Amino acid sequence: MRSAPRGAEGSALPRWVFAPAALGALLVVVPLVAVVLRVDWPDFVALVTSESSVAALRLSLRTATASTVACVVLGVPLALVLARSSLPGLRALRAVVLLPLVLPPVVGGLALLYAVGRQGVLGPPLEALGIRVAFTTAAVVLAQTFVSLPFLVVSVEGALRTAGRRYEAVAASLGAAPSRVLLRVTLPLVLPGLAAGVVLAFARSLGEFGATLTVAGSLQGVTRTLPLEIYLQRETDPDAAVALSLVLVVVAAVVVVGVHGRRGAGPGTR
Amino acid sequence: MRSAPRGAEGSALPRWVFAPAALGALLVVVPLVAVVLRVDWPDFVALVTSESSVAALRLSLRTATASTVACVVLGVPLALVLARSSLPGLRALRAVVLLPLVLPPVVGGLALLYAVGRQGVLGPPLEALGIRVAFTTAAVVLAQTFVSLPFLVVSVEGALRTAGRRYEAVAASLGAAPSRVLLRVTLPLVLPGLAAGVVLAFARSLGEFGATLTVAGSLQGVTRTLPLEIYLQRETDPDAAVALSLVLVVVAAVVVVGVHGRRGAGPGTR
Amino acid sequence: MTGPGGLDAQLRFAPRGLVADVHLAPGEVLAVLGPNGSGKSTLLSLLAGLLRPTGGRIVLDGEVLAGEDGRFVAPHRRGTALLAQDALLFPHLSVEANVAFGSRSAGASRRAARDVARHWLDVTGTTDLAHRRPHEVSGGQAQRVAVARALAADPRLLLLDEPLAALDVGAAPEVRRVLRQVLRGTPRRSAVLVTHDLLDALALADRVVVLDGGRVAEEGAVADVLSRPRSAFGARIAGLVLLAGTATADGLRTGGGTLLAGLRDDDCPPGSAAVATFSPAAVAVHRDDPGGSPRNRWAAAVDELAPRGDLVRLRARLRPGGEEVLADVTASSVADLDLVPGSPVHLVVKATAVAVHAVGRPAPRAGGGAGGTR
Amino acid sequence: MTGPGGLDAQLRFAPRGLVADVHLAPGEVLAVLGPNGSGKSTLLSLLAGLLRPTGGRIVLDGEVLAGEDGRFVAPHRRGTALLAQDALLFPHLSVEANVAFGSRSAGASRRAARDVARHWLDVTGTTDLAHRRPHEVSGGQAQRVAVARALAADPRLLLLDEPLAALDVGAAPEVRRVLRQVLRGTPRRSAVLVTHDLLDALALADRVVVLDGGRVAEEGAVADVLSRPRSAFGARIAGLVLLAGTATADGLRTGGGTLLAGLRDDDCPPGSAAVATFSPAAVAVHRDDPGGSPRNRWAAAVDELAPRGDLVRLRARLRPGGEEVLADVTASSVADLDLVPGSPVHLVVKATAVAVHAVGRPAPRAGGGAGGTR
Repeated sequence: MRSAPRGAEGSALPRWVFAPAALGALLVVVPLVAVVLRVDWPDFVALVTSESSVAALRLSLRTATASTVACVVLGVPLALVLARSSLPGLRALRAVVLLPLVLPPVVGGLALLYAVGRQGVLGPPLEALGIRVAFTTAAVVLAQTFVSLPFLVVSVEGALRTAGRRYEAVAASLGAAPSRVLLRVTLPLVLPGLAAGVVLAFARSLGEFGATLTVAGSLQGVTRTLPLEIYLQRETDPDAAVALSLVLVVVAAVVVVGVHGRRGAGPGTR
Repeated sequence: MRSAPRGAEGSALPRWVFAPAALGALLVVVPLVAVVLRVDWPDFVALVTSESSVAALRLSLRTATASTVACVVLGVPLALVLARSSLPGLRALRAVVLLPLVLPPVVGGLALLYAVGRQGVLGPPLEALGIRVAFTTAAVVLAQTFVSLPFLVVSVEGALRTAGRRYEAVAASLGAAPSRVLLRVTLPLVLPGLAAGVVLAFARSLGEFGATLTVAGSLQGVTRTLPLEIYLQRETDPDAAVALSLVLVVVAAVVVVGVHGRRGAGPGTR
Repeated sequence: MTGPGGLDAQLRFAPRGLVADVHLAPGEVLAVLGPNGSGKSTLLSLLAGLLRPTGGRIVLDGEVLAGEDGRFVAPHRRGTALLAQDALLFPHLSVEANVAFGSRSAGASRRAARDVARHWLDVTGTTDLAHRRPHEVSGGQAQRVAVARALAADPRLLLLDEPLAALDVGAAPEVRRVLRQVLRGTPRRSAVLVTHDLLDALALADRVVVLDGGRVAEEGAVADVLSRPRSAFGARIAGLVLLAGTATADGLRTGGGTLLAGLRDDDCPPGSAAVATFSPAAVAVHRDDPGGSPRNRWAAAVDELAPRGDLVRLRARLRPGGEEVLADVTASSVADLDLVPGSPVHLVVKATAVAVHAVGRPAPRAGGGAGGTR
Repeated sequence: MTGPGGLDAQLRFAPRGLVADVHLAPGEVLAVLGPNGSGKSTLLSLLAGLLRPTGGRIVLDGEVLAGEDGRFVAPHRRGTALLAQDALLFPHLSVEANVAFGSRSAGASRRAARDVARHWLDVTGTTDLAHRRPHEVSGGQAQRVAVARALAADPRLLLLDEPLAALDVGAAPEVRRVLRQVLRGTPRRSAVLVTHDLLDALALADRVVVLDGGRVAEEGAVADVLSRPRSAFGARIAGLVLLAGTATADGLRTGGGTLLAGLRDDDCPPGSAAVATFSPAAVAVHRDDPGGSPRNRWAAAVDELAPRGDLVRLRARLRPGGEEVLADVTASSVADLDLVPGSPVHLVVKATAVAVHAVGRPAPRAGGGAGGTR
């Protein structure tokens, strides 16, 4: 805006605003500081590399990676359909895809259980094929994919809308068939949005707790991911829980700075 | 765009894209359908109004309301500071405030426990004042506020940036002091963003599970909110769990349509 | 590069009320002019296949691209390369890879596509930029690369959508020169050029179609339409005042009864329907009746003053006829005369500055569109 | 409404290189013209208190609003109401509540504020809109309401930031009329008007300051600057060609040696530094030397052709002097003469169309700014 440029003094905030803002910041900062203070630094490495910790860490990384891949494979096409097609019912489809964003994970997990559990809708047919999903590692991946999918779809759809259709129209007019347009023009254009979506989906998968616990239980090495391990160890081995928590806090911090931090470049950037 | 207007055929999607997209949609739809199929309709009202269900429902509504109010009181000033001030360290502040968005809730709960628990950083001083937080209803509200705050801050900050400072500059030039500008101009302008943030924060609070379980436990009528009740009843009384799940699915659907549904108004809207 | 046949299109798109027939001989360049919302961009989108027509047919070099039988050739099979207002170079590809994109899409080998790309980079004077990324070149350079990219796809028809509109004043002439060279050079290229810019039409096109409200308001050789507009919009884009009426022995009498002295065409006998045109710059504005020799001296009232570049355009209504006349005066004259809306003025135009010509169907061309004044 | 004193401002803002002194007598309207980036908006922001100056001082009606001692009066205590390009009516308040906003902010009762609002709605002819929401009024109406809102705050100084730039052609004249009435009526209002529009400056301002690169390039009465610009930018906004050199008996000799015949001012003796100005519209363009009486006949080469509205502006370089001269010709002339960049042409200007006047400090005013040609 021309009459209120950057560095403007005009729209100064009333001073009293800073008090609740500081309180809000403390609400987040104090617990994080508390974690850091509680870390048993001399034993940190040993705690993080204990057998059960490593098992949980490896399981978490494996399942989060798998569910992120599943999110990309399913979510990018969904985002393309939402942003580029003109099917009827698109509005309903968008609502359905975004639902897990606000659905309590426990409810999501229960819904998955009723879908693929032994007594679920798809349970008997899957059983007939010799496939068991509930309370296996596959259930962990399923739960994580369910809750993480909307993060990827929202990121990619936003990027697709921002990129617009103009490059695609030009590419088609130059003779590129739809698949070539998609792979050589559309996807490269939305790569930053896709990357942000991948990071967010991975982070959400890594932290999944409620849905995983409900549909997959807590079996060491099979379904006990890092958040479950932390939850279980908080009483039996608090030091291990703290150490593992710190690992996840650092991961979260890296993700936030990577995905949202660019916003902070200047007051005018968005 | 002028050369690829709405209804354009040019940038048609390759057909194969629709297959994974359909699979992705099914991933969400099938579990939801499974829940609906499992509902014991004749007993639905009785199940939802059982003593423990009503206790959990009431507790969830009370705590979610309280934490949403806390989010508004703390989050709006935070959003104002992030969007309108030019303090040093704003980028770090934004990262901190957004951290709970990607931090696993269990870790958040544990961090809160180390902050306000009996052996936490603030535990002894609070104890000296006769205040106990951990494993009380206050802990539930604290956990819900911790995880919901970023939703409110992101919504309001986005609305503030979209609204810009121009109206505020004009209001100041007309003689309005900063507090009057804030209350009579800024806040009314960002009301839609604030409303969206309130709905999202309420939904996130309502579904909170991991952090609540960790910092508040599961005491009927005190800390056992609806998601905890559903988790506990899924084995003892599956019909009650399903019925309560459906209630939360409906709440989630209303929230999604209310906050994100407008996006679907047309392919050109964002 | 175009075979015999050229373009023969009846363009129909009901949602925007477009009903326009467009014909193009092989190697011809057609400029499409018209106000915003007149259907210029819809016309291009229909030719490119970005919109599905609601009727009519499009035939290019004998091939039916779209027809009433529901036939619709997808954009990538049409050979109608699009050059938009923004260069829209694919940001993740080098300049050379951008130019090679069309050949690669057509299945050419990497090597063959590179050779084609180098040829067109050379033609457009952008060889030095081959290995740069699009964000490393200027706006004018990017648009020249976009020209190269469009031509490297070897299109049967080039579609140019205001190709110079987004360029700054310094960059436009060079891009215009490159376009002139590739369109007007040997071999000539068939192209449809949507523009709002007279200079582009003059420099690049053989013929011009004026669209208004989705219909063809006027059609003809560029210089004809500019110097002798027959439609109100044609006059507007030519920057002329147009008054319609009946030819008289020494000029024209308007419907409102105003008499204009002017130079009458031979094909326009007294009594026939005619239009008189003159430039707003030829109109002198006085506060008091200047008297003297000029035969066109009218009392008028200022309706509106609007700045146009350095000049002020005065819109005045003649008394008593009520015809609207434009006059361009300098800002200092406006100050000197203290003109505001409502000021009474006297307008003077020399008879030698007024051209009177017949109104009729535009100079016919085989299969020409729905012409005539509107 | 302004007391004795008016505005006395030394405006300094280092990050954008603004060093401009501005003075305003009570009731005077000052137009600030200048190219993009010249500091016009920075100047307004400093006056409004939206930016903290890096030096200088601002004194309004005897009160120091900002000074070198670090004094800085907050925007809401300055009495400098801002009227921006967009009306920026608060969308959640009715039109009447918008106009009453300033009085309410100053502590007036609801009833008193409403009475003030009604007065100004009446003055601006927007009484009928009082109970509408801003989204229910047109752009021109909204801007008139914004004028009412600004005046209802009873400002000591009105700051107008291109108040007509965002309006369409139909709405601008009415808003200009309202502004003229409230600024030039009784009592007169002190105002600073940032604009790029000559017509606004002419209609609304007493004096004009031309900013260029953050400095005052020229200052004076509006009509003086427009008719007799002394700076290159002043000439540009006045739409004139300006050639600098030395006055001769019958005109001017440029640094490059080109001789111009023209009408020389009395205060400009031969041998003194002078500028010659003429309008691009007064320049006739020929392909061949036309011969004949005009004394200003120059060979030149076309550098650039750029459309400007209906005309084509030709930028040509004289031979051998190298001076740049502009000429406005119609598009059809460009077609007839087949002009392209590089074409050799002959330019003709009648001596009576050329004004030669002295270069010096601009007509001094008490405390006038850093003037002179640049």
